[in-house]
Amino acid sequence: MKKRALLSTLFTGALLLYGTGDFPPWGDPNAPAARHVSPLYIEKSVEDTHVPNIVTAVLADYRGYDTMFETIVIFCAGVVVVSALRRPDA
Amino acid sequence: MSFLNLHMYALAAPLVGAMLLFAAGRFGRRLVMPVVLAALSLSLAASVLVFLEVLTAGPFSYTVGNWEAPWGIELVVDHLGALVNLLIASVALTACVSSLRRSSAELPERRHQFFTLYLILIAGMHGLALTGDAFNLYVLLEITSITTYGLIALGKGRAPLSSFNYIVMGSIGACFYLLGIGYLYILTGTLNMADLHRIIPLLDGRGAALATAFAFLMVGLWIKMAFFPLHVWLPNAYTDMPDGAAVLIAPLMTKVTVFLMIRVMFSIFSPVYEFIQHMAVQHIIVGVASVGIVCASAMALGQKDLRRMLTYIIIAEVGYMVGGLWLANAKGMTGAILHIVNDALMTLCLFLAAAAIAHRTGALGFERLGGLYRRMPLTMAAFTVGALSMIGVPPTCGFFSKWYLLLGGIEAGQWLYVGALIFSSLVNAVLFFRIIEIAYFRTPAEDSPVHEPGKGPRREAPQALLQPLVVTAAALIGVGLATGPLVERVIRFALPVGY
Amino acid sequence: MKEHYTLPQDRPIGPSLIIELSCRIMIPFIQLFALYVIAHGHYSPGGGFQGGVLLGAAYILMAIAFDQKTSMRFFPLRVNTALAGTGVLIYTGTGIACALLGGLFLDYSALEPLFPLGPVEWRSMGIFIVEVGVGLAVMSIMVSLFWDLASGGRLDRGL
Amino acid sequence: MDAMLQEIVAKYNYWIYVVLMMIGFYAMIGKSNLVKKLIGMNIFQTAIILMFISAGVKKGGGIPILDKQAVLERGVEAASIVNPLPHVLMLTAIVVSVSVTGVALAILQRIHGLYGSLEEDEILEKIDR
Repeated sequence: MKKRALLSTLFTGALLLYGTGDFPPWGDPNAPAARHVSPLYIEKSVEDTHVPNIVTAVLADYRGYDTMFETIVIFCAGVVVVSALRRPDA
Repeated sequence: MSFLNLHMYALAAPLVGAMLLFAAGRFGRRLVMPVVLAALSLSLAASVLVFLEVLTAGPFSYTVGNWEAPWGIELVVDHLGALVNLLIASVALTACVSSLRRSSAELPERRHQFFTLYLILIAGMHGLALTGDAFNLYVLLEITSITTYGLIALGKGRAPLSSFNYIVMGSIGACFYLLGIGYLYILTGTLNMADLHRIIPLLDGRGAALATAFAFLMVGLWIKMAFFPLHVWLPNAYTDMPDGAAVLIAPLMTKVTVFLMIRVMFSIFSPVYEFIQHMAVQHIIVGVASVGIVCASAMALGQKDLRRMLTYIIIAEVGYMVGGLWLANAKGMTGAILHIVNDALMTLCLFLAAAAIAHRTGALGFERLGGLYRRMPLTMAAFTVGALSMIGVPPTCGFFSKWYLLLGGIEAGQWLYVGALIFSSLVNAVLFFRIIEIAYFRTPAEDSPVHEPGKGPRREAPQALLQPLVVTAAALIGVGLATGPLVERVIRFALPVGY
Repeated sequence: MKEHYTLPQDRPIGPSLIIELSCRIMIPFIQLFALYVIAHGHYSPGGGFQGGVLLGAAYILMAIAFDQKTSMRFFPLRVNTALAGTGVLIYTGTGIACALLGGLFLDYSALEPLFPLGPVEWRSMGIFIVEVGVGLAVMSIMVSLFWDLASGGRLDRGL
Repeated sequence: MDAMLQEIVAKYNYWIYVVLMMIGFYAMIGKSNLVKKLIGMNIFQTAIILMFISAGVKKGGGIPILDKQAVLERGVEAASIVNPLPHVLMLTAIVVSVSVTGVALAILQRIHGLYGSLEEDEILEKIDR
């Protein structure tokens, strides 16, 4: 069992490293991730929402739908722990 | 109540219902049934209207929070999404009628927690059917998983251990999916599916990273849908689950994940990328799917418990759908998409029957099923319709989707896949006729509780468990007969361009 | 859990005055700072999640320094369940309210008819309402998680 | 060979995170003790979070909190501020990681209560008996 686990780990790691070959170097200001969507967040977010903290503006407004489901994820964790552990009979 | 946000109400209704149930707590015991039924019928009505709107006015996209596509989150409601959304709403409502009654027998003092998780799971699946944003899909995948972990942990006996194994495997799947999204984000800078679809063909120099991203997205989703080599967690998880939860999760979770694979294959990447630039991959995957179908069906033969046998059949059905999609021709894809709908209904019918039988006989081992035809004639009749549909007998819907898959397999020349389909149908025939033979000819075992001398021979399942079963059995035949218009008006548009 | 747990009386150090006094002083300021983190999420790193966890940490510190019964006296179980539900309902309710008032789901500028603030100001207000909702939900869930895991579901003695 | 070396130097952060991920991944599938599997899951998720954050770094970029008045008058240059999107995504991933760990710990307590052990092979023995 351990042999198989080690083998699949090494294979996954090699595949991941093979994939990083095409990435831009670390911290490169004109990497695709820094050029396509995020410039608008940086330039427009204070104008659109009057919130200096861009991360909070993106978190709650531009991508507020994600954060709603995130709150529901943590709510589910609470419900599951309560239903799994609180056993008045046991 | 503008019609523009209708699909959001279909999603929000179960969420608000879940919150009310949790806040009411143990004292709101009477509150459970009305809130669950109201929330799910509201979301079914909204899903039907959205489906009709998409049929008449064509697909539409919806920007949450009024921000345009790549910056805000965009929901895409196209033919395939609306069809799966309607399927989720209808299966959820039918299943909840049965699980409301079954859970009062199984989990008497925990019903409000059970139905909180139940409603949030349905809302998560509605979100999955609509989303057009890759990272939002990850969050919703996590919601449906965490509620399923909780529902499994509510089961009896070995349930916590199977739930923990599912947590470990499910987390690996979700992390692989997140890695795939991360690689795509580093290469393109966007998370919106339509945007990714536009940018990916332009990334000519980045073949290696794209292939890795695609591989991790696929393996992540395969773990989540229990595609054959990665299916180890499913049999224990679906067997130890309380019956009320199995009736909802078994028919929907794997089929919605297959739908997500279609979303990733055709809305993020393109058929050209999968089928033409990487020809070899397609043959490997169809081969693995065929081997998966054969092995899963063979394993189903060796089972002694009705529900555990059904779980192995689910794994074989996932092999049908994944193989059908990777045949790379119109017939195979039509068959796979049609099979999502048909297989959900078939599995629902069989699991509803299993819940009704378990309600009466307590256990689902073959030795307890003796003489069920005399005691539960309607339940066994519906079970037989479900069995015929699983085998693929013409009037029922199972035949039509298998027919399209067979045609697609022959057209694509994948004889291994065609052989696997035929072998699996034969094995299904053996499996189900063996059960029908036990239930019809064998006399009930003396110690089984059903055999009370005082009571009359007929001890049918309670109405709340029987009505959804009969409705689903009728739906199996109805959807089967409606295959023509379903394919013509809906699935033809759901296929990717060029097929 | 039962066999190796020693009762407070026969613990070697017993309830220590120093810990209890210092916690009694610190806890209100932790909660004050937590409210600052939630409210100040617009201008400085912070927001609903971080503030909610800090609020929860105040009650968890109470449960560790004193015992679980005291922290449940200050934060009753019924209130905990209700706050968890209301926190998430605030978030989802805001989204539905925006949709019902004619805008799109979670489009805060659609809340204009409620109070004339101007669309941009409403977005900033909407973000704040949502942060408060998240803070409430995260606080009550963190505390309920700690109570359950520490006492193994019996909610009697805790660590 | 120096091309390989040159590349590692340019992107050494991704190499470190992949090694971390694989340590977590091995622990999840190789270990038989259930708590060690859970620790492996945490390592794996944390490594993914680190990878996303390092994808958003810009050399010489400031933190994504701006001065409201200055920006309203003169606006801001996008290249001077770090990319905020990975930070938002990873807030979500951290919450998901916390929730799944909480659920797994609760279920581990139930398993320990039922079978008295956390070694997978001992538990399976007890189940078969």
